[in-house]
Amino acid sequence: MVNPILIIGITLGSAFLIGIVQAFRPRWTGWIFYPTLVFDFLASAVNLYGFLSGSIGKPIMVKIGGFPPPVGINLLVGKAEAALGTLIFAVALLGAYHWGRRGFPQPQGKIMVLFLLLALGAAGISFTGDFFNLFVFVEITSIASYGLVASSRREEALEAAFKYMVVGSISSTFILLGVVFLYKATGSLNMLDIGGKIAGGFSSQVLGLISLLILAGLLVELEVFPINGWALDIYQGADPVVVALLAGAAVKAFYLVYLKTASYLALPSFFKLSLIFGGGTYLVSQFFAWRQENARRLLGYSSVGQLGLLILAGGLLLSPSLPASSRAMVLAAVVLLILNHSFSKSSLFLLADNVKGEKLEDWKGVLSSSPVFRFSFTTSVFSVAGLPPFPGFWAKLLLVMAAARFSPWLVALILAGALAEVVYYFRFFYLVSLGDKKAEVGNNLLAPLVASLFLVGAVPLAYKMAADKLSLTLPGGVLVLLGLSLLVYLLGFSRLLQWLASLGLVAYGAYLLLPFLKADLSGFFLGLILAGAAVLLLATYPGAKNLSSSFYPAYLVVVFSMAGLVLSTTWFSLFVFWEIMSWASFLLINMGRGKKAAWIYAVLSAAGAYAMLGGISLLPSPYISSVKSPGPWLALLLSLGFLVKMATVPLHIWARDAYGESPDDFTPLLSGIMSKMGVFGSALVFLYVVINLSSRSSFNYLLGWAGVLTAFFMTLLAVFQEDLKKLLAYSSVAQVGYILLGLALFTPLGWTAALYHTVNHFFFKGLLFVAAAGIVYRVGTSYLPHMGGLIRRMPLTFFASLLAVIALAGVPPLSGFAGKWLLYTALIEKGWIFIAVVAFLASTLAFLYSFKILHAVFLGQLQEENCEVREVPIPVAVVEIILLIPLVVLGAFPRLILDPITRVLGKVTALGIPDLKYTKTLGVVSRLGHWNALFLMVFFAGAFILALIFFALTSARVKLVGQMDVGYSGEVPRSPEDLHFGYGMYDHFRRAVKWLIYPLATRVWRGIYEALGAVAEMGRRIYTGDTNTYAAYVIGISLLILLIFKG
Amino acid sequence: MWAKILYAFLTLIGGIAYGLLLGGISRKITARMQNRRGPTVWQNFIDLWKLFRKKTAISHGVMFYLAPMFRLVGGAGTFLLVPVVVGSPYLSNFSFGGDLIVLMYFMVLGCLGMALGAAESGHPHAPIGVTRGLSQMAGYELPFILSVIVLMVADKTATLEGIVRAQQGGILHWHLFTHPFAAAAAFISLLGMMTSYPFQVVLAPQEIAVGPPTEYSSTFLSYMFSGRSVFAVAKYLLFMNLFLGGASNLLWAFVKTFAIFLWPLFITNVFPRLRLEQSVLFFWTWPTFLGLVDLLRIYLVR
Amino acid sequence: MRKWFALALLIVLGFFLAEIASSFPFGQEKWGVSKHYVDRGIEENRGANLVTSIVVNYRGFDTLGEVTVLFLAATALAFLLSTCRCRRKYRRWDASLILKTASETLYPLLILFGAYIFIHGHLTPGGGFQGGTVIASAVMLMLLSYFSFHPNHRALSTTEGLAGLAFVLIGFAGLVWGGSFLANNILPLGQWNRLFSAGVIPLIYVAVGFKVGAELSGLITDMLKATKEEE
Amino acid sequence: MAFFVSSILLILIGLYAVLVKRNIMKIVIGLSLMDTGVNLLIISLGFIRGRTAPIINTRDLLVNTSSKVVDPLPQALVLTAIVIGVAVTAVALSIVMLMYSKKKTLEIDEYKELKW
Amino acid sequence: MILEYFMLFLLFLMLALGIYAVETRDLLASVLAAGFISLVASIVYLYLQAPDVAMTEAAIGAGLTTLIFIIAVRKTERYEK
Repeated sequence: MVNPILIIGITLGSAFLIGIVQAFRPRWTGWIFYPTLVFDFLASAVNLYGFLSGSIGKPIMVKIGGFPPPVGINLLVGKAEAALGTLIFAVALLGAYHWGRRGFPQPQGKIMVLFLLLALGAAGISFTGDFFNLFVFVEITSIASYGLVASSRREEALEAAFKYMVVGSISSTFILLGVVFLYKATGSLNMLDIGGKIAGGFSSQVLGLISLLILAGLLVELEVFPINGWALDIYQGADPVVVALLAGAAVKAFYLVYLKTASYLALPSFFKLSLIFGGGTYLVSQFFAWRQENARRLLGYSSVGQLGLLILAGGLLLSPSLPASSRAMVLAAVVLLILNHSFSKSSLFLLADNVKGEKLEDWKGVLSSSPVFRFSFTTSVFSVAGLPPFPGFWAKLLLVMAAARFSPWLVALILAGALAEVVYYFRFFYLVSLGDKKAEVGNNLLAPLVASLFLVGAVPLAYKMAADKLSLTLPGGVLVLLGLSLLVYLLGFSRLLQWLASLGLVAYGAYLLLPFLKADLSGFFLGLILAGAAVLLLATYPGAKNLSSSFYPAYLVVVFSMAGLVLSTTWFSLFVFWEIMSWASFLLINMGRGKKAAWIYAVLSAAGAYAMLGGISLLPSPYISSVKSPGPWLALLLSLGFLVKMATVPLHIWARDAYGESPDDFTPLLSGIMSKMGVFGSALVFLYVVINLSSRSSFNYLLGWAGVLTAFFMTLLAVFQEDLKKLLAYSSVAQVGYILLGLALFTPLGWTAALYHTVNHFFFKGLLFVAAAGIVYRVGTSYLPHMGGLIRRMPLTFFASLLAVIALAGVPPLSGFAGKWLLYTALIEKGWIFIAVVAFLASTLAFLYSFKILHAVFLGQLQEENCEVREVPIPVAVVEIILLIPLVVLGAFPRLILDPITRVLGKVTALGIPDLKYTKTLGVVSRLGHWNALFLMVFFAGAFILALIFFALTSARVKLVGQMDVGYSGEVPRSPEDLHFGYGMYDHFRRAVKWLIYPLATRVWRGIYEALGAVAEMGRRIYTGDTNTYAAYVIGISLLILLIFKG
Repeated sequence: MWAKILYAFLTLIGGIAYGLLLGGISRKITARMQNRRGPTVWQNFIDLWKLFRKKTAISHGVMFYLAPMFRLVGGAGTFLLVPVVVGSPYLSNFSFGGDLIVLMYFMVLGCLGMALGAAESGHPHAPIGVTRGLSQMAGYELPFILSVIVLMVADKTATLEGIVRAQQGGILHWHLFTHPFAAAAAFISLLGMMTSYPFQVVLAPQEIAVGPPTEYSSTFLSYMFSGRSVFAVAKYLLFMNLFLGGASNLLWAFVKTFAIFLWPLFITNVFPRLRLEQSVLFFWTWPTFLGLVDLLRIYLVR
Repeated sequence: MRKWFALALLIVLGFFLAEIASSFPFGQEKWGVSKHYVDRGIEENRGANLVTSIVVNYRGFDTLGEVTVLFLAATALAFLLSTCRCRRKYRRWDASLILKTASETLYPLLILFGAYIFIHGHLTPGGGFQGGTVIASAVMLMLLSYFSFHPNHRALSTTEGLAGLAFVLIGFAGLVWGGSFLANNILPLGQWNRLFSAGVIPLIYVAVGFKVGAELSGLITDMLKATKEEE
Repeated sequence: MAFFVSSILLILIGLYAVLVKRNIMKIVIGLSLMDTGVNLLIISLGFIRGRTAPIINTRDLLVNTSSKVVDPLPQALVLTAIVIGVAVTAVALSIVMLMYSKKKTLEIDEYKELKW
Repeated sequence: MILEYFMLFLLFLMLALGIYAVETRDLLASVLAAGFISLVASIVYLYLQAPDVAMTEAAIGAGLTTLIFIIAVRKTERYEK
């Protein structure tokens, strides 16, 4: 145990000493400065360790002057204080190191004194047990902050310092007045003493007002809305190091003392006060950051918002009606939030110090500038935005779960704020990753790196805390695999090695997860994931491609998080992996051409995921098991996230560009397997939630319509798409729409259709996307009008694509038909005839784009610039062949998949097995009809070969002519361009249906975003930048607090 | 089994011949209505023979080469999946191979193959024709599907045999009369299927020189030609089975299919041609509406 | 508009403050913890001036903070103004003879007076802060009189730092020998109302006096001399 | 009572300057006035009618002191508050001087770069 | 009694000076008025039996604060616009 007074005394002494040294040997000041900070840090850490290990049992009470508490001042250092002290000095050390490397402003001894005393003041604020002493430390912190904020001597910094000074003076006046009044009322200044008196029944009619006066003063320092304009100005204007220290450390001390004060003064209305101001600040700030173009101010809004969340959590803690288990959860959440915010924000602000400009556009290209920068930035942004596995995620999870016991509206508020946060952080991320050129970035990156490593290092701790409180278990094998996946990043010097390692890892994963490959729903999807990933990974053979070094790690993370997802036994676990999968896929998509698409994807994913989390928070048990009498809202909330991944209308707007512009090597996985995770999730929702819904049939019918409309509209859009990958994207989404329709039927046959299609869609769409990747790699474009005639250059790919397209169109002899047949049979059996009509029509429309794929790429005239194009690379060709086989085999023997599905459905007792019989002549027999796959295949192949032989034998000499040799109205065409019909192929049809393809959803979503953005823009005007106004806000809000909560 | 194949093969030959004959008749009737003498009704046979005997055939590539086979097999396959006389061991073809859903998808195969071959020819008119054809398909499929679903739901079966059996017991049990709106919708979409006027823009003989098969000649064309003929007969048979109660013997089959054949023929000679978007929109309005009427009825009655 | 709005806000605030204040009747007896200071202060500290006892001993930690605040302010000011290109209003010549003479006469007297104040902090009203300020005012007088007068910066800093260190060290001495930080039992408490009494209180107040004097002198000097402009 | 009222009024006058005046020097003056008001209020709160200052320099004060002197604690607190006030004022003024040296004006309207 | 009236007068004087300090456009006058308020306040403190505070207020509030204000005003502008 280290006496906390040593920390304060020695720091003060050092500060005075620095003052002397500065006068004689300014250079030597650092020899006092750094060791002092190190000592402070170590001393706090020792105490914290003491508390955590249990060697220090009760809080350390330091009686200054030897007087017992009410008489003398005392310091009271418990677990929280020790932790906060450690945090403060850790952040201070980072900041000091960073500043020192950059060079302190001269005279440096003075700035060191300010820096040291700011950290000391913050520590003192948290240590002290006396209200007036609190005021003194508040003033120390404030004055040091004024000086430090102004220290860069830039105009903005001075302006910010002045505003802070004005507002801070008012706030400390409130605190001072409150403290003195408190003394008058209770006769004491000691926190414990007063707390004891109040708990012991002491009351006074003005006690409420007095407490509120103090709390209002503290709330100003806690930057609650709308009295936080000054704070935002500081974040924007001050030196980033100072900001890191303020946001990372000093504010947290105010937070702690706010909580302590509120709990000592214990007025019943405090928790409402905190909830309202915390929640309001949180939501409003996250929202206001949307259109912020200044990076530092954006981070400022984020900080303020995080602080709001903390205050909200504090409100929960103060609430008398919070059950004990939830209290533990909130406490853990608060710890994690503080940890998360301190380090991520320090990291981000110190990174900002390395970037030349302040505007978001000045940040363009910084990610490619240095791997350290990229790592720190990504880690910090992900953590602060609350993505797993970083501490911020667990904090949010815990908080949401605790808030759910309190009020669903609180959950909604937290999640709405979290979503808004994701919106602008990912916007930030995508803007930063824009641009090809590298930005010039400073090399002062060690401190941010260390801060972000702290975040990474805190992951196990955070996980453990959350797991304890939520009785959460994640499949251990998957965690190991995820960890190993990240290690692949270290092989970043060679893509080939990464590729090999990835293949090995997938193989290892398959070996590790082999016991889970059972005939149930999880096993079914697990098999798909592992087999599919292995095959598709093969096709990503790096060759001479320009792959990012994080491609393979992210790819593997997606794969293994999917594995974890399907193996989840609790909703939490499912959500965790869902989120991991989402961000990893975001990263992958962001590596492609469509950065903005990646952003939209991330935003919608997050919206869906948070809706899901909201739903989970309403569940009585975290285990994935039958939910008794759920409401329709619950079902909707739970399925929303899955619907987003399936890009169901109207949540489809991300799909086209995200698929179309993601890296070509990732798209097969995205379409073939990842979109199926939505299917898996929806299946769970249907099985465990929807099944007990009183309005089940209408809910299902609604989802059925959603599915079929997705199929219809996406097919229609695919018809008019001029980009190969985007066309396939639409097609993919449409097919998943069929799958959703099958699930929504909720009959054994419908599910059979859905599951069959799930697998089969992987085969043909995986094949098509792999082929597309090969084509794009060779041709250099995905734009259909620039292709054509490639059959001559890539016959194998053409053949593979041909079969895949036939399967896609669902034309009989190949595997695609089975899904269609099952689906229509199921639809008509169920009596959803209107949906059946639309589904039929949609699949008719699919023929249109099927032809387009084949024609525009492979047929017609070969363009001159493509004359030298070679067949796709060998790995791609191999994968094409591998994926071809099931298309044909399943076409003849659908039972190869139907039987396992039947077994899987046998496990799903709620559903039963499909009513299908298998006879030799009629093939598969349903109640409605029959279909003999083998016969059709044999018949078709036989007839075809017979006709071919006959033709070959009987026909005259066949002469192969050149591609330009056509009967073209007697003219001799000059170039292939004249003859190729590859653009606007369905313009005539478009004229008929243009009213159907109006981009309504995109317009609506964009409209909503723009409208919200405009509101945010308007709302931000509340921060006029005017000092008088800010002061008026402070007075006004304080009065409001006094008026409303005095009771 | 082998006997079955033999019977089917014979029926197929008959079907092709019948199809060619109907084509000739149609040309004759059209000519007469336009006050021409027109070719003889056997003209199609002559054409076919002539094409088949041509010495040299020009090919543009593999798909171009294979497409006629696709076309023929597709047409023949469709034909063979439709029973000529339900219940007859000789004339029910391979209808065990699949139900109506199978049939409807199988119908596409030949068209798709032909389209691919045509597209490989490198002649711009070919894909233009194909896209028009496919778009038109999107048009007429909607009313057709509507009426088919009406029948499937009404009869609770998806097999043609089942549908035919449901129509036994007198002319008034024909679906033509029990589901008149659906039948009307289907018959209107038949016009589109047969690419007859006013929905003939797919082939557009004047402007784009018979559309998809524009580059085909000689033996290739003869295959296409046969495929097309048998495909048409398959459609007539399908309609017969769906709406006219099927056929109890071969004679009835001839009579009923001939009647169905006459329907587009007359329309063809009366109406002008529609542009493609006009035809699509036409199909998506009136016939769809008719189909919906019956579907709604079924839905509500059920 | 702004004016009326502000007035409205302030009136409400005034009412709140008045409501709180009026619940404590003016001039009425209401003891809290300070009853202990009043009743046992002499016994525990022997300092005649109870305010000083409280400031330096009972709540000596606050005073340490207070000293730090002042130190901080002086540091911040010195730091900020070290590069300030403020407008030069400070004349470059000395003041009139009368002022100069008076200043020269008063200068040592004032310093002496200041020292007196803080040395007697535990006996009479006043203490380190007041004494320090008086010393600073002496320096100020000289600064006003003589353009060229420049207090030795290093000396000021050293005094300031050493005095601060002394305060902290006294505190630590209490911790080491007296059991707690700033404990007033390491020196004999002496007799009530004597100069050498009250244990460490006078020592601390002397340190504070030196520190405040040096700090404020430095502060004034920094402000006055914040004219690095070329001109 | 008059002490309370006038000290609160003094606080309000200072705050009024902070809220309304468009000159940054005036705002600092307002803050300083507010400080004075607060200090006065605190001392008034500690005052007990008819008592003497808490300086025990006569022997009769040694016994039963608490019925003879005013409350010393608020005075101690104010002592601290005054020093802190001057510290804040000094820093504020240095910031003001720096601000003035940059823009050559004290008008608050010129210092609204940071907003929204 | 007279003392109390005198105190009332002083309080009134303080408020009047306060208003003057806030409202006058001459910053130097304003600063001096503020310093005068402190001086008056220190007299009031004496009445309130707080000699320590009175001394401090006189030395620091009235003296030092006013001084640094004056320096600051001299280094910037004297008149408010």
